[in-house]
Amino acid sequence: MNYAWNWDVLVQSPYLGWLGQGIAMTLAVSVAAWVIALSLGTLIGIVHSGASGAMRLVTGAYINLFRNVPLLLQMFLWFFVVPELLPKAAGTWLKRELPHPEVVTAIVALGLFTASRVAVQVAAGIAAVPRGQSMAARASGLSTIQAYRFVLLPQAFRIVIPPMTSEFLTIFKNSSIALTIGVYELTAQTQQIQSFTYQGFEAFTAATVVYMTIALMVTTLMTVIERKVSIPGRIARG
Amino acid sequence: MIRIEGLSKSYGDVPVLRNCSLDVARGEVVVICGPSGSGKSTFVKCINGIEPVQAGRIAIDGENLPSKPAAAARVRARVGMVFQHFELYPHLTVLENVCLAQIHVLKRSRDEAQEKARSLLRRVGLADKEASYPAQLSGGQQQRIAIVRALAMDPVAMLFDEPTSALDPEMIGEVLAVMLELAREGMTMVVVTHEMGFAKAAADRVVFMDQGEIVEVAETARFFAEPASERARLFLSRILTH
Amino acid sequence: MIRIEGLSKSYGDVPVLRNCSLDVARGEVVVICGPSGSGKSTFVKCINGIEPVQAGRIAIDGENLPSKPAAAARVRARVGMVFQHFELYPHLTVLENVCLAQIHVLKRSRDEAQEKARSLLRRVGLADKEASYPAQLSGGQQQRIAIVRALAMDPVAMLFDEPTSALDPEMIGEVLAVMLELAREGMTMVVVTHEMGFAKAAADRVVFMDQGEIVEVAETARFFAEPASERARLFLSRILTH
Amino acid sequence: MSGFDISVILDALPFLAKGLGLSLGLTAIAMIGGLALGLVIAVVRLSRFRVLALLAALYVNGFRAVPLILVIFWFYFLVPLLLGRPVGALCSVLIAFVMFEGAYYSEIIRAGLKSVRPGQWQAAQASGMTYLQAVRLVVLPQALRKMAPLMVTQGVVLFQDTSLVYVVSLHDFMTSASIVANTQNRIVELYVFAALVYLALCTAGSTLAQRLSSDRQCAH
Amino acid sequence: QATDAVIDRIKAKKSISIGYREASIPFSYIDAQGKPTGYSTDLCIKVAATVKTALGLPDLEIKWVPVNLQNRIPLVANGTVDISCESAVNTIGRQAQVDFSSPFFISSTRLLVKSKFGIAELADLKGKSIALPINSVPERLIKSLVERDKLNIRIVPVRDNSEGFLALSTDRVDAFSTDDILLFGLRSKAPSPADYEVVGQPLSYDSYGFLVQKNSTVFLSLVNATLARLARDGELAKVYGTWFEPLGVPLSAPLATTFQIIGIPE
Ligand SMILES: Nc1ncnc2c1ncn2[C@@H]1O[C@H](COP(=O)(O)OP(=O)(O)OP(=O)(O)O)[C@@H](O)[C@H]1O
Ligand SMILES: Nc1ncnc2c1ncn2[C@@H]1O[C@H](COP(=O)(O)OP(=O)(O)OP(=O)(O)O)[C@@H](O)[C@H]1O
Ligand SMILES: [Mg+2]
Ligand SMILES: [Mg+2]
Repeated sequence: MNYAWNWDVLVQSPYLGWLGQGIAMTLAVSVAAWVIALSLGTLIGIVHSGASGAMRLVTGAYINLFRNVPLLLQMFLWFFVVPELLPKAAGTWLKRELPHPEVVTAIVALGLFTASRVAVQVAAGIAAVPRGQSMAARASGLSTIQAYRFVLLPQAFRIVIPPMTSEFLTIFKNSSIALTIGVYELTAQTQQIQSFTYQGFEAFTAATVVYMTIALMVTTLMTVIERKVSIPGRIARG
Repeated sequence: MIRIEGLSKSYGDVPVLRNCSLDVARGEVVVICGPSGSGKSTFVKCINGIEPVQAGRIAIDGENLPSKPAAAARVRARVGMVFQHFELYPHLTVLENVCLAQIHVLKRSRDEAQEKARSLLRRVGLADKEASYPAQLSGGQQQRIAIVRALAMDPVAMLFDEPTSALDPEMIGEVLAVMLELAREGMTMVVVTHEMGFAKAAADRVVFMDQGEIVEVAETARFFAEPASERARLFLSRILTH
Repeated sequence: MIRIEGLSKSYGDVPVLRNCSLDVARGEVVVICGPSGSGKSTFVKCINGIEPVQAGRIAIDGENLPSKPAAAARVRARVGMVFQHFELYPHLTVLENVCLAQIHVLKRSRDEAQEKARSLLRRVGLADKEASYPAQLSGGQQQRIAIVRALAMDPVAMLFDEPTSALDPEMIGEVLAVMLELAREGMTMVVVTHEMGFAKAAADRVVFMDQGEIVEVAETARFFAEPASERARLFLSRILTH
Repeated sequence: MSGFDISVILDALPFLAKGLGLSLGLTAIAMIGGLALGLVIAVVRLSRFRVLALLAALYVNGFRAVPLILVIFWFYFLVPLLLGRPVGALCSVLIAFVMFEGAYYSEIIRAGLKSVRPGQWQAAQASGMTYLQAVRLVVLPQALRKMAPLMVTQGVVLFQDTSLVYVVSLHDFMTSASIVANTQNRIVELYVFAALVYLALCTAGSTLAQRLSSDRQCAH
Repeated sequence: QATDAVIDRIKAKKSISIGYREASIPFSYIDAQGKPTGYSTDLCIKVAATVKTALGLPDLEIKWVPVNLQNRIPLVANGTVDISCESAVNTIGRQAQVDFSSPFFISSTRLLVKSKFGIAELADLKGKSIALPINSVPERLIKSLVERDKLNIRIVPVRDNSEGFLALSTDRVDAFSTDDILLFGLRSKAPSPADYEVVGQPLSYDSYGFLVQKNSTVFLSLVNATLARLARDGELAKVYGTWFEPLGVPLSAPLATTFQIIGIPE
């Protein structure tokens, strides 16, 4: 119909630069959030799998709370509501002194959100290690921490690689939601290019290609890791 | 050596062990048999405290099994345990499997642990497998490694839970041979098994369990010749006729 | 009855069966034995076409096993198969398990199928279990139901792949009894098993396999008295001594 | 932050309820459509037809690589361009959701089908069933029980994702809340309220999923 | 009479698709019943009436299609929407994809600030921060001014106007800038309007037009003829009054002149 295709916009200045900045921001936000998600999520997952009583209640509450509110809303709440609930000085610092508050907020919100999902996967991974393994570890006198460190976690880690791959992919995709609090990541830059040039489809195409490339690279990377750590003699899971 | 008094345990409201008592002397070999679900596995797991008990007392080598987990671990390390499905650590090599608890529980140096491991592996004829991973070995080989792993801790007694029932028939022999040798050397052993051939050859006494109770404890020869209880007789007839 | 000629099969480049040939006459009982991994399971699976083969011909009751999946399914329904792990359908009751293929493959009416199922269940002494789910039954009961499920299809022959090796020792007897009765009634049977007692009692011939080859086919008495091949001798000595 | 004003929410309740209705309806349709599509894709992927299986794999991995928001954009803007005639926002979003969820559900179903032991396939085959009969009568009923919790979990994610339809100006619950927030200039009240509603509904869903998965564990 | 794509479509479907916004107050928004309403939509209903008579379609239906900042141009370009009736500023860039009707409103970019901080102009914000709607004309404008004059003002992008106001009211920023008419609307809805002020020189003059598909000259001339007629008989000023007097924004001199210009008989 009446759409004037013009692929040149993608390589023109400043749009090419915007795309580049968008990709860089997407990568930076995602990777930083992944660091939070992985460390916090693993910790919560381990505690959740082993603990009972109050600790398990706390980790369970964390998982439920963060999984059951849309990320879009969480970003907003972290950005606008949380500073108002803090003591005035801290709130003001968050709002006015913190460099790049929107980026930091996005990373924290995305990290905490994804941590709840990682925790679920880690707990499931530990549960998937056959029960006999922890019995064998305890039978030989290993303490609970030693059993986790030397026996359960190394096996759970291998079990958890495939679901972690998809969580890692999801974090890239979810970083697009940071645009709602003003982070100029890839999707936001795409929209900006569209609103400047009205060549929306070209920009969408570029973004789609970039996301697919990221996905391909992440999948390849994780496959390599999976192969590296696979246990000799075991048939890799198809 | 091992003294168990009035052991009772239930999962929820289902009683699994009812008031079980048993004394095992130093160097004695005791075989436990009985129908499936009679509580044999639970019983041996309680002996070294992997399963918590609701009532009763267990003493190993004169030392009461403490109820605190950390203290129990120390006692537990003195009793070796071999499981039906071997439970070797699949992500570690054979040598690492045998050394892990030596290093982290007994605090042996790596060299010392490895030396111990190698000498035991040689004894069971698996010296050349130390760098293999469990999944690269046959079932019989895996079970022999599991026995080595337990022996490396210098246990005062060994517990076996159906060590051959997950094995292919041709591999049962090689594992039983290792167990027989251990028995001859005077190791204190409690063995849950259906291999009546092993029981006849190595056991001093046979314990027959049914529905969570120790129904009968008898000298091996007596047990096979004329079991005292009706239930044991029925069990033996079923298991020996085919 | 069953004629197998020059069967060869490999997974990838690993050959699993090499040029295997075997004739089974109507009413004959053949036992297949051999070390683990020798290809016994693969061989019986090929017989009724569950596993595709790379070379060779299989004829059941004079009819060649077609290579097209749909046509093969028709022939397959005429051969009953019983697996090591029973493979009852866990989501269906005993009665539904036995009726499923009757209704959907043989297109019998529900009433007809249930009548057939009930009469066979009565024969193996499990008439009262028709409404139970597999998980509520013991291993021996499950395996007898699996046999009934195969028999309900009015098979011209039955294949068994280690039907007792996943059973607790006390339950092996009840399954072997059912199989013995079948053999006496003249059912054509091919049985992979390590139960040499069953072989001696019921088999007309024994097939010994090793490394994907049929090493020896002999009359039962001859096979146990003086196996022709060294490998069979070694195997028998390992399996019979403990 | 000047005083939390509940009355704004009460006044807007009918409007918000309509939005919630759309979100739930969209979730339901996308789940049903996604499941049907996912089932087809999963069965194709596990079948013997190499080329079809490869195409199905491409489809799944393609959709799983891009953010849903981009998929919605594509369907909304590009489909009319390709068809040469406009399609409604709701229609295009439904197509986008079903295609997108189909990719995710197919992975869940595929894992479920694969988790059924090979012996069950063989037993079904051995009794003369065809591939499709084996899937329908033996494997799928077992797989469905295993998959139920994951499907509900995915449904919860999907319900949260319906908030993205704001990009095509449909009034789902989230969008309705932000419209009220904008017209009344009462953004904090409405977003906190929205978060609580999501939390309640999704927790109910997650609890159901947990119940399903623990039921399954008891059954064996 | 020559024909074009939009006219063909309207004739074929016997309906006209009008794009509206959810919260572009008072131009195009939905009322408590969820029905589109506002200054722009009122004008478009009159356009639809003109189309009805001109094409001789007595049963012409109006189909309302919701649009937003991101999708309104593609939707007009791909024909989902026949005419987008809201608050789109006429820019040269946009003219590459769509055509604009005659202007029906003129706004300028100004600043909304808290009265007590005494900010009067953009230059007063040096070392401070300002919220701007993401991907908007004002955002581009202020960014270029900040760069040109090296003003050292921190820019906080926000998703929509109420978030901009929230950022201002919670002291996250010291000013929020967008079209002044929107700023007046925000101020009037504030809990205490007296705390806020719309200040500063107009930084731009932006004329609003309806969006129609490119090269649909027949349809566009029907739209413009409608506006011209309304301007001539004073109807346009009356409609303006009903929507803007309550906000305290009377017809400005430049807009009055504009109405005179578009009302000149052809
Ligand atoms: N974790 C558990 N929770 C609940 N019940 C259990 C658990 N473990 C075992 N049981 C039950 O306790 C009883 C005894 O089990 P146990 O495994 O000790 O029997 P067993 O004699 O070793 O049988 P087998 O010969 O089959 O190994 C059984 O009825 C079993 O169902
Ligand atoms: N799906 C498969 N893919 C690759 N190799 C296989 C597969 N199934 C079996 N094999 C290999 O084929 C060989 C024969 O296997 P098969 O199961 O037929 O042996 P078996 O004689 O039945 O052994 P067992 O007594 O352990 O059941 C083995 O080496 C096995 O590893
Ligand atoms: Mg047991
Ligand atoms: Mg086999």
